[in-house]
Amino acid sequence: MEAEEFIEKLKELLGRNLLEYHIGRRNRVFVKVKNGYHRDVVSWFQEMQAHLSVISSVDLGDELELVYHFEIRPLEVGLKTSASKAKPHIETISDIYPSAAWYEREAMEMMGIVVVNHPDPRHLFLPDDYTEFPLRRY
Amino acid sequence: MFPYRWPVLIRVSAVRIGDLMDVQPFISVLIVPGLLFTSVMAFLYAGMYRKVRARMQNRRGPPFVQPFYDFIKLLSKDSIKPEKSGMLFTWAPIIALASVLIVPILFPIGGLSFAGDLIVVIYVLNVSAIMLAVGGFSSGSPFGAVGGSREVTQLFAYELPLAISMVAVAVKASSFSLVGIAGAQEAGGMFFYQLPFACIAFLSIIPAKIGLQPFDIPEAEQEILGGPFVEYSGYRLAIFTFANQVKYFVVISLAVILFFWRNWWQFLITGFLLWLLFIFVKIISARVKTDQSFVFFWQYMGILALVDLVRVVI
Amino acid sequence: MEIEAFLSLFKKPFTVKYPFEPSPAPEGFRGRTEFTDDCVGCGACAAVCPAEAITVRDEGDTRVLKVDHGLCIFCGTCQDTCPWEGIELTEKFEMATLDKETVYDEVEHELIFCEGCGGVITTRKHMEKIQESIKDVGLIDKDRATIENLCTSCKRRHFAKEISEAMSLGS
Amino acid sequence: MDMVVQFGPQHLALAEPERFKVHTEGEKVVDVEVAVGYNHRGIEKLAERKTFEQDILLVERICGICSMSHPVAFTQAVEDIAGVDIPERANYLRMIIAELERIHSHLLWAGIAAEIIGIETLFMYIWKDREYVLDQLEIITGNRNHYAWNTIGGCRKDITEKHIPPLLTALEVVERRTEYYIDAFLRNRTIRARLVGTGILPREDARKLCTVGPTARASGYAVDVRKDDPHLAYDKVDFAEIVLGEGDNMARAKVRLLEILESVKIIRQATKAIKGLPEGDIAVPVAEIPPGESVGRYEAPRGEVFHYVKSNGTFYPERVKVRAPTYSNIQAVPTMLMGDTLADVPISLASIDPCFCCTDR
Repeated sequence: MEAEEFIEKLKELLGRNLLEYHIGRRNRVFVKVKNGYHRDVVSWFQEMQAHLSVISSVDLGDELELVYHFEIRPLEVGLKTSASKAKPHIETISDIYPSAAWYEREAMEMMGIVVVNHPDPRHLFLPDDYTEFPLRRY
Repeated sequence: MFPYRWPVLIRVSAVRIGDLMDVQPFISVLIVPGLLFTSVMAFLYAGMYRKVRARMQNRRGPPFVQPFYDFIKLLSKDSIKPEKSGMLFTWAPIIALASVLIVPILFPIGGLSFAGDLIVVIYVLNVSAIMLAVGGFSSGSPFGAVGGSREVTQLFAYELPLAISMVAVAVKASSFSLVGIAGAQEAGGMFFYQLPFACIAFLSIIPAKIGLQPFDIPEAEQEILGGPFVEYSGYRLAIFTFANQVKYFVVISLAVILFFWRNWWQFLITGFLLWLLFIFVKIISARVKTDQSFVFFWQYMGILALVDLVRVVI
Repeated sequence: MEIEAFLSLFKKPFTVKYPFEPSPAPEGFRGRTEFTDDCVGCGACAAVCPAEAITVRDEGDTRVLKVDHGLCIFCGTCQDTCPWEGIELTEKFEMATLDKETVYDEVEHELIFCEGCGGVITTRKHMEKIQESIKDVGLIDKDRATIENLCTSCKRRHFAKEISEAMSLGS
Repeated sequence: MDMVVQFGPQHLALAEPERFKVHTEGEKVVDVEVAVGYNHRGIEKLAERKTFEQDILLVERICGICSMSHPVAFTQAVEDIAGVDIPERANYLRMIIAELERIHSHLLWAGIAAEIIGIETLFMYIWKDREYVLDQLEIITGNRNHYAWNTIGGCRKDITEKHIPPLLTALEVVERRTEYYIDAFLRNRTIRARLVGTGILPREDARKLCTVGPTARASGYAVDVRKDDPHLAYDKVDFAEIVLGEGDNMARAKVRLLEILESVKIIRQATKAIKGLPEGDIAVPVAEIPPGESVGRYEAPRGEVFHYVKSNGTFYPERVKVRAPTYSNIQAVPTMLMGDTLADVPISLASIDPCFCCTDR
């Protein structure tokens, strides 16, 4: 499945909620999706047996962003969704991809994103009584 | 040298100071086959073990007397007794060492001997194995407990073929004392070709008895951090390792006496050769699991020993 | 494995008795970082060092460059960056020591000061190298002498004054 | 007797601190709780404080035995952002050192695995032969580990004519010895008794938990970044991707040992290829990094190393996200250990070739 065709399919699936997309070198595709719609995209990926590499968390200043990195051969897709710093609530995808649970736990403790109905929201790397969010920049 | 066959009185004449009183038992307990000789041989065996193992692994290896240095070093270190550990924590190594030291006194190279001393040997070796398990349990750490339980299960595993093969030898030599067995072998030739199956069974038990691969499951360093030894330190650890090293020497020489006996210097040489064989077996085999060792001992070795026992009895 | 184990009993061991027998590092090994005589004290290595192991300090009229081998990660970035091969990674790797002083490698350079404001320009050696590299490029020869020993800010002020005078003369 | 045995932060079988609480009934494992974080050094935060060039050396020191994986992934991500194509020779140079590192890392693992199940001799032999590879690495790059080989836009050093002959002889020795070890692992009965049938990871679980590297390939889940997303010069050399099906400890051992033979083949082809290329043309100057983001992926010895780099136009990265292969493989450990006995726990843990300092960053 080539990048353009993939974007068309996404537009079909999401319509307006596909906020922006960018096709980079070597089949890298970055797609920004409105908060809440990322679960349908992830379940579509799951049907295509995509491989979840990692979930990174980025601090955009006034917003906190989660980037779901999937590998759908031959594409390398970065599915982005963000929430305001005041109310950083993003739905979990650990029921679709079990390995996402740990990545989400890391995002929670490092960036302060609140992942809604996460099975086990304990700290992963940092000590349990550590309250600040080290990876926040602004 | 020591004419072992004749009753104690004659042997005493070879010792001038013996005229005052019967000093022979003190010599055999304290010096020749007793404490001094055994400890020297134990350190030699352990040193050889580490040197040969290193050489076979392309390494230089520590000097031969390294176990002696370790023993002295450990004695100087302070020994920590875990809070949860019982009184047996201190006594287990001491009893283990004591029980293992009794066996060489009965060896037919100038030692004491009496009618059924083979039974004493079996019993005493088991005491030291149980003391290892007791040490593990009383150390209060989960690793010690697991090590202890493994030691006990392994004890049951190899007890069956051990007892059967020993009884086979005793019946063959029609005497339950080591001196008797040695005498029978001297007259009728070594037992290992007359009782091949019992010999194989006995030799396969030795790694389990002294804790060498492939059966050193109780002290599996990688899995349970040395099992019973995990909480020991200082002089307690020194005694325990020394007891273990004495067991190397004792069990190997027991095998030589039961199956390969001709005379006392040939006993020493065969002891070293057999020890080389077991070091070789140790370095080329991995550690098996408890259930595998159980199957190995009860099915294969047990039947082998039984075949020989039946052959001898009929 | 069995045969090899038996045969290696009679072979020489593979291990080297290191402290008693030498075990030299190969040529090109990135070992102890040391300043060479060609160092001019420009401080480029300090700027680029990832571990900030090289410190530059101006004390009085000398500039002291110091490499702290406790921090140094032996990556060779300084060696690659230095335009005059003033710092290099030798093949020495035995750096264990009890004396804290041997953990450093220092070099000192004489500083030259600006006539205008008295501030530090750079080290004398550095200035010589600069002169050497730009002598055929050349400034306008007549001005060379006047601004040769002015620091950058004084030079700027000097040229600004010159230009403003030229403009005021012009108008 | 239901017991909790703690393979605690300090344990002989684990080279690095990580805690596994193993709930057992008798000797059978019932449940495993994994606790990570003992090695967390905040490398991602530190990476935002250093320039791209310095970050390469920082990222190289995340882990001792995969110190070529992180820099390659990181530099490729930055080169994608900068839109730079590095010279052909640089691709080959990076690939040669990467494959040399795969060989010495797999040999390291094989030695540790042998030592954990009790055969110290095999451990000594394997690590003896590993020295040949490490010596070559030391001669070529200047250090046994931490090669400082990459820069943004290419490599910092070159493999000259005189490096190649000793490298090829070392490879011959390694190849002969690896075949001997494969035979030793498969034929020795006591090793088979410990490795076959223990720590089984079914293919379906391997795929669902998105495991990577030899751990996944041994269970039949074919993920290999060298084939899926060809980087460096992997599309110009031919090598086999080793995928087995049993998914037990022996399969993982076989995959790694066979991969060593593949790596030797790759290096031979690469050394032939760089003979034809002009010597010295190893880097392209990169003036500045525009704002943007990209992903660098690399097939490390333990699996896919994943770097997400976001730049903001300055010379300091906005965000560097590092995901080491053990991060996803460690989540498969509980399913692997279920039902095994306590004696199998250390070897099953070691069978994913864990690198906890990579996982915690």
